[in-house]
Amino acid sequence: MSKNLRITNNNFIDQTSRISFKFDGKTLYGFKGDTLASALLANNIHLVGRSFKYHRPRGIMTCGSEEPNAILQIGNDSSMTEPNTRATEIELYEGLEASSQNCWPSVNFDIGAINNFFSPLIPAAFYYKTFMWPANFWKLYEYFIRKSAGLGRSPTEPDKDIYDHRYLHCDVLIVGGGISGIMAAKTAAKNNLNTVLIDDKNILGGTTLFQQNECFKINNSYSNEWLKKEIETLNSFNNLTIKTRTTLAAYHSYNYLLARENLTDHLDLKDKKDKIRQRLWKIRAKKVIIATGAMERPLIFDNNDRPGIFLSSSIKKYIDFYGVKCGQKISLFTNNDSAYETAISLNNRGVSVNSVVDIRDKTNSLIVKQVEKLGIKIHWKSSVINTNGYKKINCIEIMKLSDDGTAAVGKKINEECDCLGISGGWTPRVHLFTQSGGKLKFRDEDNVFLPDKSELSQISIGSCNGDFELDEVVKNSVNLTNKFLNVNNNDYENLEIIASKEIDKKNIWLLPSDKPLGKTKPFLDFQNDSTANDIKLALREGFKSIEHVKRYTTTGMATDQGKLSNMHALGIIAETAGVKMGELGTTTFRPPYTPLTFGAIVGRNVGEFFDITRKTPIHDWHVKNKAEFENVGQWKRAWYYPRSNENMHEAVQRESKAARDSAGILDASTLGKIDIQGTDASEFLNRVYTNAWSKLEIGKCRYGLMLNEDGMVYDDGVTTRLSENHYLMTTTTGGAANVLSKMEDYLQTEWPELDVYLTSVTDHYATVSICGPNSKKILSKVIPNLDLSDKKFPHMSFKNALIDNIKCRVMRISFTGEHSYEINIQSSYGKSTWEKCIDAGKEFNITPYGTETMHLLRAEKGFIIAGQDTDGTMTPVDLQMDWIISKKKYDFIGKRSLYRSDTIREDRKQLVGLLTDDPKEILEEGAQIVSETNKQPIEMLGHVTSSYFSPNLNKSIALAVLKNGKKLKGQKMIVPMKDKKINVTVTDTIFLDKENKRLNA
Amino acid sequence: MFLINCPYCGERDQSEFSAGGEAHIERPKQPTELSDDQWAEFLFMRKNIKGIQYERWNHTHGCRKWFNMVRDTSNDKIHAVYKMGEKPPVK
Amino acid sequence: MLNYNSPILDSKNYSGLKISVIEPIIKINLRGKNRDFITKIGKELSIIPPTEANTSSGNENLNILWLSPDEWLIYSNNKIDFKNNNSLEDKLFNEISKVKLGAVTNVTDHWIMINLKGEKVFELLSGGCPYNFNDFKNLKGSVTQTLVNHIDVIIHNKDINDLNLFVRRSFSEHLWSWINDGSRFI
Amino acid sequence: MKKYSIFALIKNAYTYHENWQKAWRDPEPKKEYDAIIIGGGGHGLATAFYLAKKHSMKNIAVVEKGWIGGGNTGRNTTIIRSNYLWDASAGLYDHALKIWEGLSQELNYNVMFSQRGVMNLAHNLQDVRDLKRRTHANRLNGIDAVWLNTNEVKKFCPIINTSPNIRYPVLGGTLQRRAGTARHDAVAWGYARGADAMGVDIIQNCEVKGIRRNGDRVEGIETTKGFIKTKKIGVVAAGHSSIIANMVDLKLPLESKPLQALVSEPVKPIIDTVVMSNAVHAYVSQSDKGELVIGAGTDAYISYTQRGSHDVVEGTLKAILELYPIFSRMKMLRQWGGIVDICPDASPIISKTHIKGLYFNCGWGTGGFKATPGSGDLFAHTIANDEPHKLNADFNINRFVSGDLVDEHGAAAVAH
Repeated sequence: MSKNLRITNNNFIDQTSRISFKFDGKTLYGFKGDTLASALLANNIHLVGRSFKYHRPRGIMTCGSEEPNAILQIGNDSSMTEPNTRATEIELYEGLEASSQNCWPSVNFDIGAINNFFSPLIPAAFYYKTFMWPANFWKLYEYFIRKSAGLGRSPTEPDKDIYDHRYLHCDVLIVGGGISGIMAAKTAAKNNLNTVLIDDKNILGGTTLFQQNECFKINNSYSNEWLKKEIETLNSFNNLTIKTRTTLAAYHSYNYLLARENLTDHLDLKDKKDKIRQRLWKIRAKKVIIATGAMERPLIFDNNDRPGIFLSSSIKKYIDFYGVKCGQKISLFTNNDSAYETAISLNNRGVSVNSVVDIRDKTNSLIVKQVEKLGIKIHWKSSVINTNGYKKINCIEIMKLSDDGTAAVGKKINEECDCLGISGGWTPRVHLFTQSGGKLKFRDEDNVFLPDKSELSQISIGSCNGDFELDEVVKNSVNLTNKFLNVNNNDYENLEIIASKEIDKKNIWLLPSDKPLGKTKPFLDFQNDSTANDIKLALREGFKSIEHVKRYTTTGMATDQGKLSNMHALGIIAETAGVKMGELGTTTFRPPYTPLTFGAIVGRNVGEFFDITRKTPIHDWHVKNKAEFENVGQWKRAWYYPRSNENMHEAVQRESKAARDSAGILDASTLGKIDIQGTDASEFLNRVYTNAWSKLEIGKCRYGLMLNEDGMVYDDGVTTRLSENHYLMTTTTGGAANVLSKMEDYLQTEWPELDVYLTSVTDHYATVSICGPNSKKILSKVIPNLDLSDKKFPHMSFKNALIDNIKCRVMRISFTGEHSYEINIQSSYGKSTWEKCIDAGKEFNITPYGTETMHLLRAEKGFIIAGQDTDGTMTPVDLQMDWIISKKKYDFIGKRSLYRSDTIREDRKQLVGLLTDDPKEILEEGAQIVSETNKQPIEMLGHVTSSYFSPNLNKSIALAVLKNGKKLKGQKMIVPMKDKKINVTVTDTIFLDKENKRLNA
Repeated sequence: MFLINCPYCGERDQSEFSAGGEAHIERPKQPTELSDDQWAEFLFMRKNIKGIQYERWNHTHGCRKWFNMVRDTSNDKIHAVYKMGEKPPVK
Repeated sequence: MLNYNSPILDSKNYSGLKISVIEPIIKINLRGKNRDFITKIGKELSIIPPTEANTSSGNENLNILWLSPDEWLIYSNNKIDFKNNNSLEDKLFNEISKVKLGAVTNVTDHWIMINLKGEKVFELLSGGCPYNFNDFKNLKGSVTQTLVNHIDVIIHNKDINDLNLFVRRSFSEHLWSWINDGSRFI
Repeated sequence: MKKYSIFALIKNAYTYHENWQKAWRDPEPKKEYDAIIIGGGGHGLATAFYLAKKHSMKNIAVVEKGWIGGGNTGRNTTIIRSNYLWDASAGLYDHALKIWEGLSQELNYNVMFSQRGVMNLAHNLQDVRDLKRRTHANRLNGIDAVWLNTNEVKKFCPIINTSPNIRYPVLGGTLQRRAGTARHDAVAWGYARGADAMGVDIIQNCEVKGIRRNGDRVEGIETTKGFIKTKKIGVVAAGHSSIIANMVDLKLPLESKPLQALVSEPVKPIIDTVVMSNAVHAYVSQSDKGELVIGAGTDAYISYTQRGSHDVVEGTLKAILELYPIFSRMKMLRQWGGIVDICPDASPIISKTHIKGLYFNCGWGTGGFKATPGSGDLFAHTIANDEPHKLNADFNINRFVSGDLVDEHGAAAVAH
């Protein structure tokens, strides 16, 4: 702060609390209340970055979210560093470390600046026209292009910060806490509406907050003083929520809005830990009031990008709010009255203003007169045509404008300065309005797009609605708000307002130069380095639509999303093409309004909460017994239970053998279970399954196959008839939700006449499945009073039973081909029942087995797994399950599709078994099957769907789908692998116990 | 995110619902009588309207009821909801 | 002997929030469409199932929550011992399902009931629930089915800042963990 | 057409780039054309280009409602690959990939086809089976896809979180090295410039309002610029295909749904390949400019608004952070939506119709960009000969009647 750039009497900066921070490794100091930008400026640091393409030196240009140049890397920690952060938005905190981006070795000496000398060679979109030779060199070119592109660096370690979400429902949401927003908030709150006011700054008040100027008074007070009192009154409302440091990021249809609240970004480094960094508010508002204000426009002239060139209103904010002088000898360049406010502020603070260059012929508004009174020189009907100074502006060149404004004429005046404020008028922030689907209209008089029609319940008030004069802002905001909320707040009637009114307007999108256009660099998009010349080049080359020009020149596609450049791009296009600006349309403003952290969008849905984890009632036992788990949908299922040093193969071999030799036990609780009741339950099953159900006896179970309407297998499972009108259906684990939803769909929409009720009971029951030759003995120990004789309790039947006085259902069904039982008991007793079975089975070496063994055992029997052996292209006939298609039923879901010309072909891919010639060779699931490998192209006939080494058969077995497979039994085929060919023979799908003797063993 | 007025539960966030495609495509009562072409018409062919569309929605995470909606697919504006079996409101 | 097991055992206290699992209690799903069904339930339980959406009815023993025009959830206020008590399910099954008036399904262990109490309950839920509680919170007895952290739940507004939340058992540990995680930030 | 090259750039630098030729003309429609392509996206422009180049049909027009390349061409995440499961798809997409490999030179326009490899990750056992199945099929079809185990995945793209402790650990993946990305705008502009140079009229801001037909054949199109006569109409209108079809009472097996994508702010190179994950639904690459390009999923409802729901974006970024937790502090710069026309079997239609002279090229769903050159070439063949090329014969409309679908859900479901 050597140069004494800080004003001492200031209300907003706490000059008693000094904050140290680092910029490019150098330790500097600022105060509480500073932004990084204001602190840098107070340290006389202007050069903060290099531009994207030409690596030109760039300085801080604005004081808000539209900043194109001062985007810095914050933090050095590999997990917490943040690229592309706007110095104008980040509040200074103790420990902040910032560094320049896109320059090497340093921002002061950047090798990449050599690009500036090549700039004639690399106009907009040059890359489409070159780098094509030699053809295979693009990779190399691209390597260098990529290296030089990009801005900051991504973190390389996981983020340690926490993010959060909140839903918020309110009557009225007001976006923007400037004078309009504050009046609207008070109006809404006073009328008992549940109101939320958000603002992206750390305090409310907008620009009026520091507007202390004789030309702008309300009820005889400076406008800032009047507003301050208004803000104080807001505290009295319980129904008003105020959120500062909260940026409205996206405005979606149905008044669904996303706002990001910054909670720790402003805190000292040591205070940030273990707190939520940012919170995303998901807001559903009945009504939305947009009061987002306006942005100042730059002016477009040769070399308008040098460090030290600011938007004039930013210079005003730096001096009035932050107490920082952007320079000692400041020149201003304008086409409207705003720069005069800056001149007065500077003058009041003792900063000398060289002159105001104004493109207008002359104007006599109150504020201009006041500036004249102060003795500040005004160059009327003049333009800055060039600037000088490499790393900081040191001089401007001024010339008179011709009458039509297209040429610079007369003598060139050089004016020394260390700062230039430019003002090209104001652009209402209509971004949110258009994001929400609103249509814009164009006001010719001052070249602004304004909110027009919207389908949503919303209004825009204040300068974002095109009101730029204080009296109009107040009057119109109040009226619009009252009308919109259908209330009558008369607090703001009869306010006495003094406001300097702008009388004359003039606009030139591209200011003339004394040089040919081709030799100038009038920047439009500062960050992407696109100039007015680039726009004109695009137009010459036939790119007409604004979207084409934007994409061809990349104007408006930088991290500021064209906030500063869009209007001028449109203006220059319209001017060049000779069309009216209003007719040209705008580009679409897409969300987010300002870049939104991924972490905030994701919230707490990371790590453990990335996705739901579902667990069975027996889960803890599996964990305790060292099971490995498989993800099946959201479920965790026990996959296998390795003992000591067993690998998966060894464990599965042991489990599989035990299940067939003596007894195995499986947790089948994840299967979908649907309780079906109603007088038409049987008819319903007839329609959803391929087979017939009406004649199923009470107490019996039946396997069913469900198709999609396109005839392809969808799901399968066993359904049990519990009583006349009562069934329990089981589905696959992954299919449970979809099957229920599909059946509800048919019931409610196609067959409402059926008296059927479906209720999911998946979670109510734990399912313990015990199988193997000793399963009966084990069950008889668990449920001693149940008659387990084949006669009383045959295969495919069920019994109600009690275990320790708890009701359960026991099904004698088998997915392994072994004699087996499934006990369905309410989940609270699932684990205990399981343990009881394990205890009872100890003497029979009962072995818990997981899904892998289950898959192996069923494959030995040729049972399919929907989703593994089927892939949405298999019909029941393809699966060689013709028997399950009822010939008698008139209709069922998918039936008609089975008779289409392609589905009835006999040479479709069909399910078969495969045996490798070498019984030790295990096929890879997914491997393709061919009949010969010598002919090109190789015709693929099918693929392996399931493959295992069967310990019970002591050979490898596989299921596969094979073209015309039914007729190819006994034939030799080849499974060609990358490094070898495996010879196989086509077989039946059932490898073990074809006669089903084991079921009753 | 739409705000959908479930005819049974009232206004709810879109995330509670799932979309079920074009409405009023009745499943043929006698599919076996249909030619392959006619069956394909039912199975796959859709109007895919840009403009006012009648469509099915399910309040999946609420009352689990299916209902119909009239929505303009060109701007996503929902014009009406009505229960299954009820007559669609006239355009 | 079979032992009772709940996936969540403890209860937790946070500032402005107490969460606890209240089990075992009975839960029964009711389905029915016609007036006879309603009358019969009313007679059997001395509580009329509510026909107004998003509401409930009840007495000191039982609550009936509206789930859809033809679906209700009954739950008991008091903990019970399953080994000696299946009477309610049996009674209703016999009086409703058996006589074709509708459907009665025992869903006791399909759901886990978590009680959320304290002035911060709605703030907690707003962390992952899109439902608008503004009216709900003032209406004692109101019911909603919605999503919390992408998980289906039924929420019963028992009393001011006193909610019973039902979550499917297999999801319950996950939701419990999420609630506890969220409680750090309210 | 004046050739683009570094020498042309140097030469033009002397005249401040004042003398570049227009990339394409801006003609008024003629009264009649030999063929009209409806839709000036990549596929439509490529069709016109190949009609002119390979089938000597120079009197043709491309009519575009808005501006060329403004639909899905300019809204996609530019992934190009050909590792599809079925022979028909592999044939189609690899045909396209082969054209991509020489496209910049063919068009004399740098489309920046960057063969940085595409990886598809497996997160569960069925994923592993499906991806291995595809890899085997690819190998036998001459497509360069290989299976990588988890360590190899990590080695190829070190920033992926391959910890076994994440919710859905990476169990392996496939890699196609010839696959990659390209510059989407350049594809549309390059084809437009090439077609224009051969005489094709590219007519922008011209909306088709109707199709005039005489009995079972087409006669021309009614447009906002008047009636234009033609005997052959190729419709390449993507999300708007059904609207054109409805003009001749044709129903298509299509639904048009919102598909969203987003980019981050640009950063220095951090990921130098394309990674796709079906199960965890995240796919990401980095553009030459440095932006992370991230594709989100489709919404389930029909919409022509070019917007989708926020939940989809949130779900996608959630998956991105699961696989790349280092990106948590990156910022979303821009999000947008396209309208994708989806077929029930997730495969396209490149087909004649029962109306003579009317051809449809649609149903590309979420993954049409990669096929652009091949699609244009084959559609041009189909239009010129009134018969499909053998590579697109399976992609006829009639497959929805016969049931002979090309079901690529496994390979394409959310994949793009």
